[in-house]
Amino acid sequence: MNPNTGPTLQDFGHDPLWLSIIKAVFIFVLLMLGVLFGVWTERKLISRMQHRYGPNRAGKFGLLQSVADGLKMGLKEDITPRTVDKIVYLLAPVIIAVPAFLSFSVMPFGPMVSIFGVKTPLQLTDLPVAVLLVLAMASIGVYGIVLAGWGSRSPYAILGGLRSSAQVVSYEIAMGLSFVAVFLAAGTLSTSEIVAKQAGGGTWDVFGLSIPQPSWYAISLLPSFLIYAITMLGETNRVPFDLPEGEGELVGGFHTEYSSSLKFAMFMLGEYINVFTVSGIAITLFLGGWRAPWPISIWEGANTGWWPMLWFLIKLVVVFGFFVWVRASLPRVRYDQLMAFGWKVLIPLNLAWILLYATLKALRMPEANRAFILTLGAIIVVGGLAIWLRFDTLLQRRREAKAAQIEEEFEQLREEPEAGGFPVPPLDLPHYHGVVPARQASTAVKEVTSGSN
Amino acid sequence: MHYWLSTLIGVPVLGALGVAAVKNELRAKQATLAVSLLVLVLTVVMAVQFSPNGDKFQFTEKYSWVPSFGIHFGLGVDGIALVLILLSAVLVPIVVLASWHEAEAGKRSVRMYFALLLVLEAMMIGVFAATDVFLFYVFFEAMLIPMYFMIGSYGGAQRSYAAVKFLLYSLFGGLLMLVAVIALYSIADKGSFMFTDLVGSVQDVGTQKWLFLGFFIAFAIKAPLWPFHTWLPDAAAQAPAGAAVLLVGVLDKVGTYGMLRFCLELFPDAAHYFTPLVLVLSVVGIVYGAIVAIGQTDMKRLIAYTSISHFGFITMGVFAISVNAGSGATLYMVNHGFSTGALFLIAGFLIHRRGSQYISDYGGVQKVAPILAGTFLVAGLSGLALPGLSSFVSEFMVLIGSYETHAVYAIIATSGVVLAAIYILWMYQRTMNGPTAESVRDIKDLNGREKWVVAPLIAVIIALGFFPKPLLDVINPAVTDSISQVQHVKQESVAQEGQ
Amino acid sequence: MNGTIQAPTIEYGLLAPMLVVFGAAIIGVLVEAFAPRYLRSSIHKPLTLLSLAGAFVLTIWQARSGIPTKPAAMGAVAVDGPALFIWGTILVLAFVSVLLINDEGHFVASASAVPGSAEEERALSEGATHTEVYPLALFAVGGMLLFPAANDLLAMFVALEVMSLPLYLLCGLARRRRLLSQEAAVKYFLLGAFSSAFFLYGTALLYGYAGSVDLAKIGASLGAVGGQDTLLYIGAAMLGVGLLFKIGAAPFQAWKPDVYQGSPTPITALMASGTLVAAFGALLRVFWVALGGLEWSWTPIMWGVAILTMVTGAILAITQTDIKRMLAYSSIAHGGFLLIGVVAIGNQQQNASALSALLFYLVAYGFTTVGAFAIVTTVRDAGGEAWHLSRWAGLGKRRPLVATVFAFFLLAFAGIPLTSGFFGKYAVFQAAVDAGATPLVVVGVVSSAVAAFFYVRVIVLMFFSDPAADGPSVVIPGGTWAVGALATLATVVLGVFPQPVLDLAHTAAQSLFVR
Amino acid sequence: MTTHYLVLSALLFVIGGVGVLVRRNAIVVFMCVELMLNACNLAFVTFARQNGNLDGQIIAFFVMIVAAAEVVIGLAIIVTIFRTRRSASVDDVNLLKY
Amino acid sequence: MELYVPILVLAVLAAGFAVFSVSIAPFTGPKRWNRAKLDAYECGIEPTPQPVGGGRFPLKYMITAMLFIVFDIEIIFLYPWAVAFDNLGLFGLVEMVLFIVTVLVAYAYVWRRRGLDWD
Repeated sequence: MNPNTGPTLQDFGHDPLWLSIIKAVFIFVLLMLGVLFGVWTERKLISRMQHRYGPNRAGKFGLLQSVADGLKMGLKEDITPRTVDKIVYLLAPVIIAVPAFLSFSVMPFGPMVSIFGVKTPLQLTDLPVAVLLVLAMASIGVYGIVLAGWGSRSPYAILGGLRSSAQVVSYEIAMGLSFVAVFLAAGTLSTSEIVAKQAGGGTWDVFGLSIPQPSWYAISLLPSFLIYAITMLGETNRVPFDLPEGEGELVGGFHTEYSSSLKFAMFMLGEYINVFTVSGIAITLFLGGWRAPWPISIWEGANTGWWPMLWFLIKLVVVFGFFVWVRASLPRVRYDQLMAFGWKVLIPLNLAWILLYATLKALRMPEANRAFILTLGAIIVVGGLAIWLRFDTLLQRRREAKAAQIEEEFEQLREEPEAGGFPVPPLDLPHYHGVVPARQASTAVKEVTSGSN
Repeated sequence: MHYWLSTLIGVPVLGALGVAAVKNELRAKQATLAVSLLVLVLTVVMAVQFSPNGDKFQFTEKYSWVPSFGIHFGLGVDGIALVLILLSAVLVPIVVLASWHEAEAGKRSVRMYFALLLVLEAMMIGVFAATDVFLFYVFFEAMLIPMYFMIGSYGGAQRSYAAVKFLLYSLFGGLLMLVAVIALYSIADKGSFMFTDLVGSVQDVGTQKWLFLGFFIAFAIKAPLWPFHTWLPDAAAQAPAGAAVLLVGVLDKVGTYGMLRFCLELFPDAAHYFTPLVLVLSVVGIVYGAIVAIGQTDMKRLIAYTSISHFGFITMGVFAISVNAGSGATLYMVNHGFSTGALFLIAGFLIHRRGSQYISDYGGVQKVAPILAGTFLVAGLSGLALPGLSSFVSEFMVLIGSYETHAVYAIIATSGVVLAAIYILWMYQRTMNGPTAESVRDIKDLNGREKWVVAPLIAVIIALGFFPKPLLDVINPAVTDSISQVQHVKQESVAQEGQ
Repeated sequence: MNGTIQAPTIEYGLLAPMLVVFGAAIIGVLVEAFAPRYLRSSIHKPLTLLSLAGAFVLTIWQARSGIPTKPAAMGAVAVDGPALFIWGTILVLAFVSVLLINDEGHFVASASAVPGSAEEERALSEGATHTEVYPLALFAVGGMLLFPAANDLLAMFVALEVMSLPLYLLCGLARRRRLLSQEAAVKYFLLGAFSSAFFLYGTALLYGYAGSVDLAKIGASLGAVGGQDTLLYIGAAMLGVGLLFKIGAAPFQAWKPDVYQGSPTPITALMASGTLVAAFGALLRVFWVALGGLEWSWTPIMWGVAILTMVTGAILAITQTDIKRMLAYSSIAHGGFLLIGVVAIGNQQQNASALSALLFYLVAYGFTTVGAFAIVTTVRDAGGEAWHLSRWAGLGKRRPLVATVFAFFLLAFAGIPLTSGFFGKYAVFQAAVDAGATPLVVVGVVSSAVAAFFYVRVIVLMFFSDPAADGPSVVIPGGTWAVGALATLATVVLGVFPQPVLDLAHTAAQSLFVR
Repeated sequence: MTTHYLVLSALLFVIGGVGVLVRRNAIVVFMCVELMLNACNLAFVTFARQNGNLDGQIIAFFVMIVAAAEVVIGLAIIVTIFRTRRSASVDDVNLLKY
Repeated sequence: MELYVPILVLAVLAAGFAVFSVSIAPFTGPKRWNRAKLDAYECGIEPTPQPVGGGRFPLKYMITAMLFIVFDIEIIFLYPWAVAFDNLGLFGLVEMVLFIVTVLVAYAYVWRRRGLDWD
């Protein structure tokens, strides 16, 4: 490996406490600002995509819009419905927010730099199991969702909570599986080392001229990357997978009862930070981390000093932009489609891809017994195909049966509309022109109608 | 190598299978009779070849059965076993003949009854012929099953109760014996269960006492020694007459035989140590059995209690440790088999006619059925040991023999004889003499078949009464041999006291 | 640090029997998934039977081709003499039980349907069946194979669960008396999970004590490690609790009658035979290999447990009116008798004889009990099996053969000579006497006399009492018939010519457990 | 150091055990069992640290799987009986008398 | 250990912030009592009374949860394998193929039994 591959595990755990604190505060601030900026970016971008102006009143380009929103939230009345389970209700936002922050602690921003004379990597910390930490934090976030729904004690909230947790866990599996290939390639779970592994891909020497080999796992492990890209949308409840707040069917989902104020702000915060987190993971695991992309990387100093943080942030913005782009372009999927996609497409594809990649890797081993491996692979492929065919035919049959049944029902309905007990108004019904019933006017309750101040 | 004994065991078993297979009931009965007679003939032929002063065990056979436990299928007979095998071989055909219509009573399978009978015979011969302690145990236990079914399926009103009681008592005793057998084996550590290998293998007296108890209790239950007797009256009273004969006549002898064969020879010291106890029990048994018998109102129960009293004599004879008593006891086993057998059978005929077991229902049978009454009297007199009838000889020998060694017990035991006279004669008087009761006015006398049943019994009783010598010749050496050990021990202890 | 990992090796050949069974189970699941409903059972039956038979053949072949002297699969599994013998036994018993399972009418049409509900009616009318039974049974059998062969506590724990979990489910699948069946499942599950938690904590403590879960290593460290005896003792005790629960030894026997009564009779047969055998194999391995050096500490306790088990089983059985409950208690009592053999530990050669005695006993008992349950399935009322004892009255007259065979099995349980049960008891008792456990043997004898009482009671009922007017009918499907015949044959042969099997057990036990 | 963890795991185990014995709701009982299993896991990991080998942690993995399998099966059984009885109390599970 | 210290620092920071803002909320805003406001929101209709400790919800979610457990556990095993793959080599490949195939079989079973369908 070339010398400037950046820090490895050995470089961590030597920081003095004050340095850790500095780094932590830095990350904290970065994320807070990121959220403010992110909200603005999103609204601005999406409105542009929809030929609108978007926020443009508060500050230049409406840059202060989100600040204003934040203040407003702080100053709004804090409503705690009386039916809720107080403790859980108050706990939920915290549980959602905190782990969102924590995932960022293993995010590598750059190589070794010296801060106040201490040589230290641009990364809060790194673990042998760094990626597991991220997944763990994601799972803890799910608790927040469930508890929020559960504590609210309202049907919408509970349903929303269950739904979104079901969704998140389902996509978490696909996500976790999509990492496996990366670990196969990198041979480690430590983020910094994974970044290091993506340093130089080496070159193909074809006819004398050397073509740089793609070093990003996004390219060499394309399937994993694509799957991850999808799952990160599902994981963060973003469009097209934002079922939990599917305003259409269940109002605000799990945070229906967190109507206003800072508690709601926590959910917003958590959501956005999660977006940053998954983007960061995408960058670190697939997009070469803080390393400069190809054209820039030709310049020697690109991957040294503080520069890499720039590259990292740029990449972050780009990925975030991708989120917004998707939101602008894709409609929301139906819940059953969502689950079916997660369980029936992503997971099997993932496993198949893992097996395939592992087989290839084994084939590349020096002492590998190729014949054996190939036969093994062949057997699996054939078996898989056989099962899949059988499966397909069965599904086909089932689909046809269902279609036939529906068709037959329609036939029946055309025969006599009353079938199935649905009240069908007679065609000659006199149309109702809204005459106000008499006892509407007398609502003499002295209450301040909400929102009028 | 000869196969006398295995043939004697094998023939009835095969016969049983055949009988069970035959569809026609009459054929089955005839087949059974034929088989049992064949066995009898074979036994007699074998018996005449037996040389009284030859080896201890003759006609020995020995096949390895379960080597890893050192179990052999070892057969062989000495005098004692021989006469007992003879006894059973003689009794079975008689019983077959006697219970010709026995099984029709309940709507149960007749063939099964006779098949069980044959199986039982095989087991009885086997148990006497076994020279391998383990094999003995196996027969000892297996013998219960056919008898259990005979009582339970073909017996009287209380049959299942009686059957279960009988089975559980014997089973329990058997299991205790099993423990003793195992312990014996592992102490002897000869890797074999053959009797001859085990004799004298246990030296430590303490151990001997425990093992002795293990065996003795089993046998005491089997040969109903007071206070282990309570199952006998029920079983004997509920069993069909034929089964009752075999039960009291042969099965119980296994107990006394076992005491004589195993308790005395394997554990001489323990036997010597326990002699007083056993004698007390026997004497109590004699008196108790007799007195209770007097009080009975049920004929079969009465006979059963008389047997308890007689078994008292036998055990006393066994444990009196003198050749006379020993031989007497052995002879007594045979005689008791015949006389009690006769009593049961004839009582059975009577009950079969009248349909009641209660003495009070009878009276003056003598007039309507003289032969029946006469034979009943003979059998009864033999039971109370009238001189000239078989039991007299044996009972006399037992008393003489025990008088030599333990005078006191002998004297007390003599009272049993007197009591015996009371219960037999009184029963006879109540049933046969006096005015003829309405209920028995029109009962028939013995018919041909029944005569054929009774005749041989009476004949044997009288014959043995006058001429027991051949049997004694066979018995004496064997008994002498088997009590010699204990005598030896006894002399030692006497000598020690003498110093 | 990655460099230090060495690729482990696995002797697939040695584990072949187990692998065959598990593989068949997995194929079974595939069949469940993809075969059309009407084909499933006709695929499952041959598949299951063939796999079991194949596994048996493989086991025999291994025993022929020499018993390995060191544990396989990196010391996780020990395929030694006893293990092979037990494998053979379990496979045969499982085969027989599967024959029982094959016969119709034991299993619920649709487990998820609420009893008495419309959907259940529909399922019944459609003739739906849960063919999942076969894969489940195969998984259970696989677990049974691994359980006694496991050479470290982790493998043993996994095996324990693999064995138990399918059984929990199978318990709840009885076609008749659904509520009872479901209750049995719940009880079995809750208690089973409870006990396995104990087993696990015991494992943890022993791991803490010895620094390894490998039985041999634990055994080796007994003397070596000092100062942590509390860990050792508590751990051993908890381990014991877990194992004793599985064999249903008092005071952990409470589940047995309920489960045996509630679950479908073929499954009961499988549990009563296979699980018992497997559990005893494991018990022996743990207590002889790992805790052998601790003998003086656990023997007295084991004495107590054995006595308690025998007495409880024998006495409580007397009061039972449900045939299956009675058999359950009798199996508890038999567990007690087997425990006598476990206690009969001593020098090398003594251990070998005790072990061979146990192995023989297990074979004998296994066959007899399967046969007994097979008979139980044949005697049927309108509402399924005629479970109440009073219904059996006079069976001897209605169906002499069935009654005779059943009586024969009962006599074998009671240990009457010329039946397999007798030599089994005898062998164990003798081993115990050699090891100086005579008092235990006396207790065993007494309690088996007591036990004989209720066996005899059933015989009395069948033969000496008159049949009821509307007595149960006797239906003997082919499979059940074969099972009955086989079990009878085994009981007779083992009772009259036990020598061959004894030799087999002896040779199997000679090498004892590998360490 | 590690003793604290051991004490904790012992406590968890005991709590679980007591819960199994005293609680009436099948699901709660079942959760108590799971608690016991997790107590075991804690013990394993602690001992792994104490003995300085990784076995304990690996075992913990396996225990997790087993626990998962148990959860699946247990809940299935309990739900079935719940649908039958409309109650998950073990007291209502009383057809089987001793 | 000290690898985790920074995480702890960040955690304290984040938790502090979250708790602060949640607890400050009631004081920053105005208070205007309104019964409708304090009801659970159900589009204006009378809120359905919720049983204490949450009501019952579709079994479906339980099944999903179980499937999640199963596959999550599978992932637990995949990660170490992936990391150590180079050392395990062919053995690792074979074992993992067996493992994944087994899981897939169960997966197919669930699929065919409509365990993955949402009505």
